Amino acid sequence: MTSVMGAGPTPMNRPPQHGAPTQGERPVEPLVFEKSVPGQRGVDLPPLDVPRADLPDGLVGEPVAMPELGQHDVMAHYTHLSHRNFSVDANFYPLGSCTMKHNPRVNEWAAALPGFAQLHPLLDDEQIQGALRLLYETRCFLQEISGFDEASLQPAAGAHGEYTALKVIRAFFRHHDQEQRRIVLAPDTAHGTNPASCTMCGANVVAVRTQDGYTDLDDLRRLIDEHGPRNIAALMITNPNTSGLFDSKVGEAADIVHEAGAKLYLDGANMNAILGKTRPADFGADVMHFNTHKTFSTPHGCGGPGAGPIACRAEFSPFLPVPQVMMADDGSFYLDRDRAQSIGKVRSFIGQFGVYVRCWAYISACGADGLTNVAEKAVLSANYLAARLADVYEMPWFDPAAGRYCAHEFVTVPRRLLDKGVTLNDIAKRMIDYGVHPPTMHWPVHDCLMVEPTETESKRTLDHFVEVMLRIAEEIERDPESLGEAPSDAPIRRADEVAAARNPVIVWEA
Amino acid sequence: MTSVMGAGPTPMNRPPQHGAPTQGERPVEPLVFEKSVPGQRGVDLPPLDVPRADLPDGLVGEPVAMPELGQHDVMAHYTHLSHRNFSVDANFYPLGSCTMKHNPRVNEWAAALPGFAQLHPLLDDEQIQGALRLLYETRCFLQEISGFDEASLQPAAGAHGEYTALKVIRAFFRHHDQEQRRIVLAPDTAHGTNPASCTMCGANVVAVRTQDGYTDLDDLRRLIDEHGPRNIAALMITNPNTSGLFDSKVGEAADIVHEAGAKLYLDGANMNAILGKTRPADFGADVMHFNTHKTFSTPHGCGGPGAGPIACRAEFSPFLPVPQVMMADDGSFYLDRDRAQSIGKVRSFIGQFGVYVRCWAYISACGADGLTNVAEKAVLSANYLAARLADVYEMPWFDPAAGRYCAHEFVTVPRRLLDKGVTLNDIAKRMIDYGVHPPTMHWPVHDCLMVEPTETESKRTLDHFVEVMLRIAEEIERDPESLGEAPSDAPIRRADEVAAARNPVIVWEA
Amino acid sequence: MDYTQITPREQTAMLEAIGADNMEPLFGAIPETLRFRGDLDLPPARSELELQRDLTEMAAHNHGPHDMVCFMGGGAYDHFCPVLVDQLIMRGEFLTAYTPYQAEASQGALQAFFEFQTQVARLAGLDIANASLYEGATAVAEAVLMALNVTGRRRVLAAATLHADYLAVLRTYLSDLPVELVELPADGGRVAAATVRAHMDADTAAVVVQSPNVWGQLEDWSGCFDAAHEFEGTCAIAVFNPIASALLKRPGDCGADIAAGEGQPLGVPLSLGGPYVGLFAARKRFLRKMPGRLIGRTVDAEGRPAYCLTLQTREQHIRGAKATSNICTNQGLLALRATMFMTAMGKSGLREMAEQCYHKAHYLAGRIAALEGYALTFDGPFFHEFCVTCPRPVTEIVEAAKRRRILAGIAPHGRRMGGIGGPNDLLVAVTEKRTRAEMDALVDVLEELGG
Amino acid sequence: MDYTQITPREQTAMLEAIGADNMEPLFGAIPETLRFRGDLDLPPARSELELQRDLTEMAAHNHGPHDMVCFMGGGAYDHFCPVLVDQLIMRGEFLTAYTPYQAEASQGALQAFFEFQTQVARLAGLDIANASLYEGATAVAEAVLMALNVTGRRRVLAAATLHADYLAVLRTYLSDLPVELVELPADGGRVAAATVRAHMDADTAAVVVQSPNVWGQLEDWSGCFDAAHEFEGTCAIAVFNPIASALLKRPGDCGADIAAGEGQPLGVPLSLGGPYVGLFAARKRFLRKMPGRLIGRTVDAEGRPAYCLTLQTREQHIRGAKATSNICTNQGLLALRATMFMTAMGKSGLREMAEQCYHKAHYLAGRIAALEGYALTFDGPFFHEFCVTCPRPVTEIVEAAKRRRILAGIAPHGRRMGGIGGPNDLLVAVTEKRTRAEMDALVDVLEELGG
Ligand SMILES: Cc1ncc(COP(=O)(O)O)c(C=O)c1O
Ligand SMILES: Cc1ncc(COP(=O)(O)O)c(C=O)c1O
Repeated sequence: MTSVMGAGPTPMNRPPQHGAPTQGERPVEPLVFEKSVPGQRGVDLPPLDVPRADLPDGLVGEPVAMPELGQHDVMAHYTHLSHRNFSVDANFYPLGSCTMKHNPRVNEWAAALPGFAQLHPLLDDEQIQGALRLLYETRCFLQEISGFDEASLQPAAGAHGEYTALKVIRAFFRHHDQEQRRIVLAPDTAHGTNPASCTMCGANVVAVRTQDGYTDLDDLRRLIDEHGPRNIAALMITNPNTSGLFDSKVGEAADIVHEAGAKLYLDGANMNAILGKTRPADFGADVMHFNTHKTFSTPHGCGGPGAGPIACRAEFSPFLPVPQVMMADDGSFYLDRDRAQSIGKVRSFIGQFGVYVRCWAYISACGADGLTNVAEKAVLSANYLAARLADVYEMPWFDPAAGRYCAHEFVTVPRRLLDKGVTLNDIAKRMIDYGVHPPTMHWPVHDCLMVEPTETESKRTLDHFVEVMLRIAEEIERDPESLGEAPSDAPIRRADEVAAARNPVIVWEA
Repeated sequence: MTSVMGAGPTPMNRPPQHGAPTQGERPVEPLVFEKSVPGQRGVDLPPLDVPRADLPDGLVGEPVAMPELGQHDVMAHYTHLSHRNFSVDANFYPLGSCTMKHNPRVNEWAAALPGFAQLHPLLDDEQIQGALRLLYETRCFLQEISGFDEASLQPAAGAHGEYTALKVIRAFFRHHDQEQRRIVLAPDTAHGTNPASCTMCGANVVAVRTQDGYTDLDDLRRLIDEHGPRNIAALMITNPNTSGLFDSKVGEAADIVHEAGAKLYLDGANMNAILGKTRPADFGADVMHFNTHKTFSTPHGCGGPGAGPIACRAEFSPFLPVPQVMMADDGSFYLDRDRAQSIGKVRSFIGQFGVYVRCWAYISACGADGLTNVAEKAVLSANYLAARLADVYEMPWFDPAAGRYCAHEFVTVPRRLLDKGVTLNDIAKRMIDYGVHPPTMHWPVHDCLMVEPTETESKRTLDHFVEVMLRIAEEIERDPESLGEAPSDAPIRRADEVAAARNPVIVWEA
Repeated sequence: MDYTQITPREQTAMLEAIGADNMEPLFGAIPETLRFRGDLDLPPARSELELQRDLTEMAAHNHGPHDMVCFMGGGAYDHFCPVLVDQLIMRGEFLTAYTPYQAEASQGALQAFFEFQTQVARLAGLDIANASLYEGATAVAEAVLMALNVTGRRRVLAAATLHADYLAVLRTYLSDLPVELVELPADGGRVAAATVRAHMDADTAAVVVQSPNVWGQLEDWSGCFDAAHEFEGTCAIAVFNPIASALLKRPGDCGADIAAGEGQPLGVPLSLGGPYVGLFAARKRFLRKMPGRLIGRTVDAEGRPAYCLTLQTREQHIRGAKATSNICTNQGLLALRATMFMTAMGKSGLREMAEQCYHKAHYLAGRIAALEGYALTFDGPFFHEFCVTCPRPVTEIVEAAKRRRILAGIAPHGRRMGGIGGPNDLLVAVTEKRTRAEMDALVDVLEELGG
Repeated sequence: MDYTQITPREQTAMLEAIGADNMEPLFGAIPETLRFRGDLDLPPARSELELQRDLTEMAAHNHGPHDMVCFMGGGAYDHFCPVLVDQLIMRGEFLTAYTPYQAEASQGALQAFFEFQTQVARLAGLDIANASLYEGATAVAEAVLMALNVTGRRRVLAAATLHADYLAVLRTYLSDLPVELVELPADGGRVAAATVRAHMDADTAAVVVQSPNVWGQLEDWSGCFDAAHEFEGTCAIAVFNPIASALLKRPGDCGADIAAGEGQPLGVPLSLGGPYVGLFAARKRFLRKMPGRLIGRTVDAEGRPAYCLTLQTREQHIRGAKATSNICTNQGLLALRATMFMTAMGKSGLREMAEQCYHKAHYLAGRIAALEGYALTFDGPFFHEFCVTCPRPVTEIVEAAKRRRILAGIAPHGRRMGGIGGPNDLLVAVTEKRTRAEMDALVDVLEELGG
């Protein structure tokens, strides 16, 4: 890029280059299996210091064909792979709905402390008082932030939180002799996990129409009528919703749902936009999940681990999964495993403990004012980007002049650019050439980009992104076909995803 | 590269790419000072919990103009810089004389243990028994490996070891009323630190001719005669020498030197080639230094830290620098700071402790057989590369048919290729395009490359290097001018080093 | 420190670009009645130094395998992990990336996951594997759901010797579905093939057997799965331990159709039970019914090998309510960790690790069984964990060992293991990390309390 | 494990390519008489797990700031360092690279060192700085050597209040050279400008004054250096502490020509005294006489900013015996560490750190001075370290504090500090890490032993 652009925030981490560029060839990193040399080994073990026992007759197998690499080649291999990956650390990563914020390294340090990382999950409560305190305080933090009375740290991710919460809601209704409440309503823009979670607990999901980005309350009323109020278990919403808008009518929606005797479930994926500004319990939700890997900065790790703790009103308390972390009257902590009405266990042991260490550290670093500032800067950054790009990238629901702002993310359907003959994919892949990770695509509507900058990027980075997007728009004006070639400066050219699905190769066969 | 080449060992760590490749522009990473935004800050401190004291009149300065960056931008900045650096982890790095071997990560883990990394240097000996044991054992290891009676861990690097050892030799002679021994002989191919170290301790260095890569013993005799045996302090040699050859006549050289009443100093930079195969004390040396960052795998860290411990015969013991780590009769360890004849201190505190943790771990991992295998594989790898390349890259001193092998490294003066109109620099810079770090250049002779593969590279990597070198040779045959453009696939094109020296800019000024 | 970077002056400029006078309008969509106007009741913000202090302090209030000798297992094992794995996994390019939706920007993660899938499939002895599930218990539950889905049947037979938590989670997962879960009773710590046969019928979707099982005993997978397959289409689900697979016959070798298990032994820190990583492998015919992410190998526009997410039409974000699972975020970083671990240990390293577990466990079992008053609870073959019946309540033994800084094992009698054992039962696990001296020290403790 | 990767089969193939039957010919140049044919007497090779065990065990036999409260200074200080520095510095691209000889393959290191040079020059208040020397003492010695070299004179005045090790090293470095080293006596813990003046002559190459000095006292740099400059050409050498520079007047502000110092306070672990990093800055006119590596900013063939090693003709590998220093390998990784530390703390962070050191040290000094029997040994200004004269031998006090897990300070009476103080003197350092409660606990110990 020119010096102005080059002076941008993620200007370049062009690394050690390999290959023969004059031939226009791009090197390939072979698989560990291809690099394998019989007899090599990366790490050794101490000599066996006990006699060998007889191996059990008929039960012994052949050594498994794992790779055979020396230690240096192992280091080199995964170092090379790391160089073939975009990340928050090295790239602007505005993946909408995913809240790709900065991951403080002190949190990693904490989770790796031997006194945390090396605890066996079946230790006695008295041996893990420090860990239980951390879990208990995290539980309290989440209750305070959500305004709810109770929280459970069991679920392993957001989708698992949805599932757990729906189980809890069903248990609640069963307990109240309303087992027939099997229908869950969810907007047609809901995240895919919402309906999928319903299915997994035997609920039937029915889509509510959205209009202008918002849940259509008339349709909601209509559907409740149609299916019968007594059959509705819950409405699952996301707020701010998946169009990046805070739904002002959420209170009304809650009333409608409650009138039907059903519950309002909040998918808390977008909590980053409202921390300290409004609390789910205050706007009428009954149960929710958090995504710690979004809101509370636990690293995304190429797709997990996250955690999906749920929070809820007291009425659901008896039904929460076991174990629950508790404080005893003497100030000590324990795991309550005996809860007669509990839905039971939703995973082994006691949850994503290592993730909660990071979550605790993050919330503790921010404090109340910090969390509020997080929401403000997240919303500010998204609106700033939207305002600077709206002339070129159309945004159906963003109109500051009319007082219509976005929350922490915005959606653009760049129709004018697409009409020049490029695809949304072309635009996304071109962003890769500029070192920017493409936003979320085609959701909540077709042909859209959903852009979430988060609060931890500097203005310099945001400005750089604007320049990149404007430059891509210019390129489309000038030479739309060239975008079909993108990316031209990535480890690979465009991957053939159609071929991958047509003839799936899921494991390596030499 | 083609799939064969791409299947090489360091095929590609092309990373997140930034910039606008279609314009052929390459992004620039601004300095932290350029990224600075007033008011930003990367890390916070606890609130001050004591009253403020008056600041001293007239002594207080203005805040210093350090960069101002938020935490995320700090992470991004140095992550980007790391992507602009070749390393052993990601690249073949056959830098001759530098022994760029694999750096085991367990050694880093060890050095970072709080019980090592957080020790204050002025703690009492009884508080640091573990650390002193480690130092004492390291001292013993080095004595055993060299065959010497004594070792000192004080010197901070190889050059510092040379300096320290020369001081010790001078103190020895002073003690024996031979202060006039001020002349140090060294081959004309000696590493630059050898003469520079002589100067620093007030010795005069005189160059001995080398012939066919070896020290010319006739010239040695002549010079001793010329300057008078009683004025000679030492002969400084490197063996295997800086031409990558073990000098078979080292015993004879030792005899000549000893006959003159002088001492034989061994620059141990090339110990990797002879570990367990021959010991400096056995071949007549009196004093030597090790480079832990070469032979014992302490990481090179972009140029240090290393350590340059010295080993010597018992006669030098009284003169070694303080402190010396000792074992008491009761098996406890202590630092001996009272040595009347010691040359004194050569650095503050007690040396490069953290480096010795790694050194100890490395030697402990290898054991005796391992160290011998290190030497064997280092020598095997160098000879293999030499044999495969010798047809195309001429090697003055390598002729296996005549029984002339190299040690752990070899020197090529690729005269035929240079005669096609390329410079040595062109060849070196072209290697960068192939992901290989260029070898040492123009030393020990002009227009040479000195290639040291080390023992930790796989055959796959060695073969890949051969292909790269042959390919470059082909390119030179085909189109020598194109090499003048190299590197074409690095973060920058060729740096203008002449301009840098003509108009030196050593610090940033906005 | 809240890690934001925008200064007040920049905020002003940004608001100007937006056309807002201050921050309030940006939150204008939140009706005033719903606004939270108080201060969240959280502890004051902590600086990094305070975090370091407080977390060090909290960690110091925990005791476990880091400062005691660990013979605890029960589904989470204290294995060796080379330092290079810990260091590689901290690289920001892995730590701070997300699901590799954009293939061209994520080849590193994709290739590593493809390696993971291959390694897991090989350890399971099956054709294919996915890129991870949450952990062992949910992996088993997902396997059962897949079997139900594939067969359209309504009955599931699960060995009573499954890990207590796995059984509990399975109960939860099936509880709101029109499915019957039948527990296969054990006999002498194992489920007999005949028992499976006795419970089979044409509506049986799956038979689930874990080996080593909750008692550490090796089940007769082949026998049980043969019995299952007497009804065509029934899915034989093996719950497996990946370290055991490096030595013993693997699920696929014994006729399993699906294998699920806990990946924690593959270099994942114990970390009080999570985050771990669920392993999931199956025969090829299940490909389009698999839960979770699948990475496929393909080519790029120039024919170079490339990796990408594939068969996403199975997944929630495309298929919604009809998806094969609701899983989205999985356990990527742990899968990467396991990949690096398996690569670093390699073929012979994993084998040796498994052998050492076996020999050491048998050494200790032999010594304990020879003590007066102690006996092995079961007499079947075992891998690295075994149950001992002690001459007195196991709580006393555990307490006595604690005083010598030994974690003697797990009491399967307790709530944490589902209360499956007797009060005098002690479940002891031995990994390659344990030394003979450590084992002898445990024997000494037992001996003192014996007789 | 010796970390080699070549298998026996590969070795055979390689020998064949070389044309050797076995390994012996490759070592044929070593005469048989010189061959070592025995086995090195070293402990048996240790596996990684054994290394982990044994090193953990050795580390457990050490006690210091990691498990006690540290008031020790004396040239090495227990400062805070953010975790991100520890993690970035472990990136293999930095850890496993060497001196950036090849600019195009080393822009990362070069740019970081250029940032380091700029930061160090700014902290010193001088024009230029190099890319590091070994540590503080040799940096001071190199400064003196440079002054001798530049001036061609033969006399050096060094304050007796220099850190004892720095003086000792200086003595070593000058001992074989035709140079006179004169120690400037102190008065009340500081060197008076008049003392400098009294010792000056036309053959004086350099005047070396450290502030804060070995007693923690702030010297009158301006006065001393003015006195030095009364003879034209004499080099005023300031030995400085980089944290103090963030608050107090810097060497350059006080007339220094050269500044040298220990960079350990800038995020470098105490690590029992090393590896540390020597700081070296000077006025522009010394550019071509500087020891050590210098990174220059230049352009590449397309005009883009680029960095490279420059003025290498000063260095040993070009200039040999005439080089400005013999240094080759320096302290690269520690310089990178310091760079990251300074960038992360930033302008306000470094200032606040320095202020906290100052205020906390003065709080503690005030509290101790108020105790019966205790008095500050000197009455000059100080930064974060001060000397207390105690009512009894300081060894007793140090021992008593140890029992409370407090490292009370350093006894300057002892050999380790050159025996400069009285038996009842205690040197106490306070960094931003110390809390009021920790300081009050030390005061309690002193109080109990006082009176
Ligand atoms: C709106 C929304 N809901 C639910 C989820 C699922 O959360 P998880 O991926 O943690 O299972 C996501 C994650 O992307 C989401 O964006
Ligand atoms: C032969 C030789 N001698 C001495 C040295 C100097 O060692 P150091 O860089 O550790 O000071 C080197 C380093 O490159 C060398 O190669």
